[in-house]
Amino acid sequence: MQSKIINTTTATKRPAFDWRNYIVYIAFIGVFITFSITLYDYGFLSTNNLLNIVRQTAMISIMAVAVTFVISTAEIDLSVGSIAALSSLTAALAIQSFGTVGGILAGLGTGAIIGLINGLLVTKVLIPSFLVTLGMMIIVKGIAMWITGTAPVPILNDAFIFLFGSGSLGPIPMLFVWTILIAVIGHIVLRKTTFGRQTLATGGNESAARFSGINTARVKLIALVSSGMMAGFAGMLYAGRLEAGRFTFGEGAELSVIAAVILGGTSLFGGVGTVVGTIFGSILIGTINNGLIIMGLDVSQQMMVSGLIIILAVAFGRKAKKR
Amino acid sequence: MQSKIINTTTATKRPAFDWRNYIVYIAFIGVFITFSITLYDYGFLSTNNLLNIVRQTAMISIMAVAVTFVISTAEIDLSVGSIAALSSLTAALAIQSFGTVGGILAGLGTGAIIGLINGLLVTKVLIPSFLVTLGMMIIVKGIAMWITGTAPVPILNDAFIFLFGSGSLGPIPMLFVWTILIAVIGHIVLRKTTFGRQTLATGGNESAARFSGINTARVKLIALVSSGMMAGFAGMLYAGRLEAGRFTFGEGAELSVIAAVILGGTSLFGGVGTVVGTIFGSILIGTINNGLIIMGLDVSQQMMVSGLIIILAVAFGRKAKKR
Amino acid sequence: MTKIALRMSEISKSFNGINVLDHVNFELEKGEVHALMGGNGAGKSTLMKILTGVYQKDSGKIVINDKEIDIEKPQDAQENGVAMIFQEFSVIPSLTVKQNIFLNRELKKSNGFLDEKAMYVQTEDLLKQLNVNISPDMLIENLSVGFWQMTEIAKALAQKASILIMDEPTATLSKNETETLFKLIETLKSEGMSIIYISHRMDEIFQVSDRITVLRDGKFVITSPTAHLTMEELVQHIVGKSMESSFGWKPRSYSKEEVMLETKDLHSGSKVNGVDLHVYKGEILGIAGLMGSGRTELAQAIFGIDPITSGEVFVDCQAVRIKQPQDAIRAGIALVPEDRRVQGLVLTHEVKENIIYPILNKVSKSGFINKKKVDQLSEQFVEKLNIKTDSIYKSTNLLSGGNQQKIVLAKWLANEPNILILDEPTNGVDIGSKSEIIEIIRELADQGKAVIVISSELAELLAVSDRIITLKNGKVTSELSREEIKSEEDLEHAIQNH
Amino acid sequence: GCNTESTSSSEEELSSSNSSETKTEETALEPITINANIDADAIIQSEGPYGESAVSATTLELTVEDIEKIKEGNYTAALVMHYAGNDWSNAQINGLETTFEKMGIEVIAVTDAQFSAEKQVSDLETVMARNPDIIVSIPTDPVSTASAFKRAAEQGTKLVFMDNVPSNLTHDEHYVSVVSADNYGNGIAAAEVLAEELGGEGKIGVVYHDADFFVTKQRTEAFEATIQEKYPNIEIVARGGISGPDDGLQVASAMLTTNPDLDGIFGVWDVPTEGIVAAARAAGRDDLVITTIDLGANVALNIARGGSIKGLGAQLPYDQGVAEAILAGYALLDKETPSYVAVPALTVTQDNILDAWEMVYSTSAPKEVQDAIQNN
Ligand SMILES: Nc1ncnc2c1ncn2[C@@H]1O[C@H](COP(=O)(O)OP(=O)(O)OP(=O)(O)O)[C@@H](O)[C@H]1O
Ligand SMILES: Nc1ncnc2c1ncn2[C@@H]1O[C@H](COP(=O)(O)OP(=O)(O)OP(=O)(O)O)[C@@H](O)[C@H]1O
Ligand SMILES: O[C@@H]1[C@@H](O)[C@H](O)OC[C@H]1O
Ligand SMILES: [Mg+2]
Ligand SMILES: [Mg+2]
Repeated sequence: MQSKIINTTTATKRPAFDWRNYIVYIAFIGVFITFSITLYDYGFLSTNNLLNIVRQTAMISIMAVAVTFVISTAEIDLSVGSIAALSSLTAALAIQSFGTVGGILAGLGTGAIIGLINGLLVTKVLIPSFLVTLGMMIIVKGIAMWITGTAPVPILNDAFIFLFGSGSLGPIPMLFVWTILIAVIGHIVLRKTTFGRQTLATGGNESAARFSGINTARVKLIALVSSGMMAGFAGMLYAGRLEAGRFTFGEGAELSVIAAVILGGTSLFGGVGTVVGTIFGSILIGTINNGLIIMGLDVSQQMMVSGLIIILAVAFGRKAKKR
Repeated sequence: MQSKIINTTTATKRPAFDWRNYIVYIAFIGVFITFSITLYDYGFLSTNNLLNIVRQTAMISIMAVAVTFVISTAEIDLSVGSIAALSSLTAALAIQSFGTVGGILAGLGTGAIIGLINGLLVTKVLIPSFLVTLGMMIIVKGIAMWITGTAPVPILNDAFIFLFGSGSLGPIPMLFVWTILIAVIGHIVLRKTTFGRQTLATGGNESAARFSGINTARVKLIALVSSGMMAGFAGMLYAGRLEAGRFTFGEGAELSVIAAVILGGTSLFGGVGTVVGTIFGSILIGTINNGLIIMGLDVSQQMMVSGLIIILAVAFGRKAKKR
Repeated sequence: MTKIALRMSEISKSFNGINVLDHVNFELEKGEVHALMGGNGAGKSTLMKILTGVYQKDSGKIVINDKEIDIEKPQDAQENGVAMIFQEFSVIPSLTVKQNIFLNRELKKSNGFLDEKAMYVQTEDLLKQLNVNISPDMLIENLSVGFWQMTEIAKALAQKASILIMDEPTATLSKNETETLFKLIETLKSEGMSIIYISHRMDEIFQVSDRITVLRDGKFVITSPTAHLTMEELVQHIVGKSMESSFGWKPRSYSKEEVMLETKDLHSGSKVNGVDLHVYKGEILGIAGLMGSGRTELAQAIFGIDPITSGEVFVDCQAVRIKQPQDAIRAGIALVPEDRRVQGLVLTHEVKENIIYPILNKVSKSGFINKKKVDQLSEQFVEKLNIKTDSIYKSTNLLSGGNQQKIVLAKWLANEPNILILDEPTNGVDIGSKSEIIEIIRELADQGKAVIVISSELAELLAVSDRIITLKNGKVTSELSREEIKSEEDLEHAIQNH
Repeated sequence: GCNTESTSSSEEELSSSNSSETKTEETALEPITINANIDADAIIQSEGPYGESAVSATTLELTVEDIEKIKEGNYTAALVMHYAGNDWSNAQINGLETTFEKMGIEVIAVTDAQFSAEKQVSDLETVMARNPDIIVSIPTDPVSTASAFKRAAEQGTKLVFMDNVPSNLTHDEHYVSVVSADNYGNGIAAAEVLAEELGGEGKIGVVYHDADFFVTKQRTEAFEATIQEKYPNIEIVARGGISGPDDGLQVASAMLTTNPDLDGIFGVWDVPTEGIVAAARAAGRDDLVITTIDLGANVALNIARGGSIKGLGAQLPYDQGVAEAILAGYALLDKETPSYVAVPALTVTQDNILDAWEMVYSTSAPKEVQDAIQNN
């Protein structure tokens, strides 16, 4: 037919900027400024307190970076808290016999192996990850209680404690160094590599991703193994910071981790993920907790206010989006 | 028209029976028989012990029935445990001033109001239900701690205690009566009514449901209100059974509830739901816990075994299904 | 070197014991466009999915470039140079156009990281070739289905495959984009690419294909050069018996007195900018327009999906406030939506469940569903629309595309609306059923309903409409009575000009 | 104390292995008492649930005849714990199990309610399916577990409680006895050590348990009362509530942020106190003086190494367990039982840590602790 009647088909040229996608940053800035003003006299802004926030959120942040990948593939990992507990113990035990390196290998290895089991059950046996990791959370917690009969295992190795606990690089606490390191790696992997793309595609529409030749099972497996391994890493940080392994470490952490991830803007239904958002989600929660404690609220008041802030933070942002 | 040309096989054939869809029942029967044999001498099969199982699972079962609807619409409710705690307290306090009826109204009302707030935040403010109900879980827990300064409130009202606690109808404990009643209502609503179909359609494909004229916001709102109200009801049962209201009741129940629902065969991604499955999921978990305690396992062993059973139960069933 | 690019021989496949492909043979020459034809559920998509590794064959042989190969997963197909434009999209809504086009074949910089710039530039080029002017950074989920389709096409093209399968690529495209695509196909052909082309639009087949293979009920019927077949012969092969086409328009009579639906200065979002239209009782109004002209948005505004920002809707001369679909349904309006998979069906649910969603109130009494009524009704519609399914209990995601479309139609026919709006109602429906559907639409109008048909297939629009309006930028640009339109070109000009 | 027989555990082992050569099953029976090294004359500060004054656990004894008689009964016992995940619980369970074994009583179940009252009631009901003769338990919450315990008592099971009694249950009618540490005394001990370390002046913080929990309340009360009454120059400038053992770190960190000049902190029990130690470390406050209650393994190590924790008031959970078992024996023999029995408080500092450990756990201190003391 006559080529002149063929017009171009146009849609909006550029994706519009939507501040609602940045709600976690806005909420963080809002909360931070509020506390800086109201709690100035209480030392909220002191270097030490700011470092406290960073230190206190390090474990959640690091687990949350890996869980961002898991959730981006539309799966979930509820076992991270238990893994952290068990890894703190295996690391502490290994340190006694094999020193620092042994401790590190044991901590990470424990996490990676459990993550691998999770991953295989999800991708090969096709059990929903919610059930796999819920079951695993219970099993691993049981193992953590069992291996030392609930007794804590002290850590006396200074190198380990320096690296994963109280050490600092110049003025920067090691815990912060680790957080930044993991966050940067996570961000780059998710945004700049094929694997990141494959992760988002798998979560966005698994069958379409498979049609495109993506090995979605492999993607999920890797995400779950990483998440196990990062939980193991967090376990080492708990251990380093409190100079002991203990089965209660990380208790309930899975909910904080998922909250940080979702608050950051990753979709629980997969396909959309952001590591930077996750880190801010985690720090937002940590800052709220810190500020409210400094304010001198008792536990019940802290809970009421922090729950409210979380809901409000998102309420302001979500008007447009459905999920 | 030419119906013979394009061969329409409109046989009323039912889809092939797939035992994998019935895994929760199979798992329950398997576990039950195993315990009946191995724990026969320990009184596992005694009437009293069987009633124990039913009594102990009543609250989880009842909350899980309502949460089945919530999850069927592809939403989630993490606040049920906290609501149960708060309702146990409001019911206990109301009983002191207004007697049984006041207690019931306070218990159910507390749940319904919180459920309504959840529902409005999800359907009007469009915040993901995970975040809304996570925030609400924290807030409500804070309120529950705050209203009595963490002190328990004893209940001395015999009628209330009979109805919601230790009473029985002939040989049947009231807790069992309630469970059956709620389960039957839930089952009928989900399977036989338009609301049930609307629920599943909303979860299966929200936009298609909307295009079919289904008020999906209303469906979700009702599901979340019911779930709040049933959590309030569970709170009354905790209160009746333990003859007190207390802020720790229902702690962590949300995970057991969701586990029961998913184990029963409801899809975490919405569109597929079964109340009967949910009840069996709840009773399966309760039976496992009961049997392992009778067996004399310590907590760590209980955890390892029960986690394993949950995973295995599903592993056997899921080969075919993706989610 | 032979000139055969692909040979599939004696391919069989069954699902749950039901035979879907029965010893099918198919052969593709290098540089040819080979049309694969057949009724809905004939097995076309299944055959192609076997070729691309989505499904595995039960038996048979696949030879590509003289080498027998095993295709077990999509990667295997890709490695053998096979790419496919899927009937149900394989784009990821949460990713951008660019990310989708380069999915799993991302360009990388020397340091191993993604080369976003290069991908952006190449995407722009590709889109330019396709005459599509959208930003490579747009999220798919924010685009209308037409753009999904264009992205899907661009994605397949970018693979530089030697065998390209197009499964109903034009189903959501209007004439404009279709022409662009055909030009592109010519170019690709001349570069030696072999193309398998699936479509239910007969005119396209004759325009674009070199040879045709027909399947019927999972069985091979014939392979023949296109030039050796007439339209009638082809239809006969597809449906299995000779059949007169209902594509000829027959004047219908209806009184132009009772206006059943009217809009005045209707605005909605940025796509509907002051639409005045009216439909008479017993009339079929066609709406034509380019992709993006706002047809879908207009329909969605009337039906209460998109909020009406200003203007009014009248039903039977009464102003009605439509804020959500329920309001529209109460006013007797029904909409058969454009995108069956997203808007039309709960894919994981059964046929009968989907059919009753809009009529839950009619099949229930005080809230309780009458199961018998549901079964009867669904059986009735499965029969009436010739829906090919094992049973009314079959999950709709297991049906062929055309049969899914028929269920969406059935949903709304079952509701017995007074005013029926059909947005691309025959999208993916086979030639036999298409005439049946046109027949059904006419019957409905004869019964005194008002019908609006939106279609990008002009032949169909001309066959069914009593009057046609054209839309551009959300405004009515012309109104033509059917008698005024002498040919498709007339309509084409009405759409393009103004 | 005039009990001369039972001394160290190694001796016990010796004698039992000797006798096992002659008699196959029945090892030479000895009377059962709590650790003889415990000061029988120590004053007990705490009062019982009904305000009754305490009978010292050192006065309890099962004679050889008693034991033989009990053995004939083939009794069973169940331990229904509120929480079984800390050194305190483990030691107590250990004391109970060891003593019950000597009494020929089979422990058929040990449950852990993980601080949940409803789980404890369920556990109790489940355990009752096996009709144990004895239940030793610590109620998670006195109010909401009361009716379940009452039902168990009515079924004829002998109830012995730790620390705390369900409300409205009465001695003799419902329960045998309640055995507790001298929590009040321990609170005083923690206050004394802290005050001494600070030289009687300074600013301190209190990390308390923000929950309606009997024993933790008692300690905090005792600690604060002692400081206020005895040490006018020590000022409690900060109080922070924790809801669980993992909150110590955060609460202490905040405390040090708002009060950089803090000299000491009291932690309500050992596990959250480990968090206080970590907080001090992070704040670079190695000079902070910390005291607490309960001799957990980690705090013991910290004390031994001369860390921030300078001392604590220890319970004697192992011997509390022994006392509970003896009291259960009394009940089976229809002997009269005191309604409230307490084990004296024990002040622990670096000076006596090795002995204290043996006293608390009836085993020698872990190797790290011993090494740390030796290296000093
Ligand atoms: N002028 C325009 N500016 C920006 N975007 C446009 C414009 N015109 C069309 N679009 C794009 O096209 C889409 C509109 O398509 P719409 O559904 O309104 O048209 P339609 O006539 O139904 O076409 P089709 O259904 O064939 O896509 C919008 O989502 C938008 O992305
Ligand atoms: N996964 C599956 N499970 C069961 N049946 C299936 C499955 N996939 C396809 N079918 C059935 O196979 C038959 C052929 O379907 P197919 O999609 O190949 O048809 P088609 O020729 O592409 O039709 P259309 O023109 O409507 O797209 C249909 O009856 C369909 O219901
Ligand atoms: O005394 C106990 C306390 O020390 C422990 O840590 O928690 C439970 C208490 O009963
Ligand atoms: Mg098809
Ligand atoms: Mg359209």
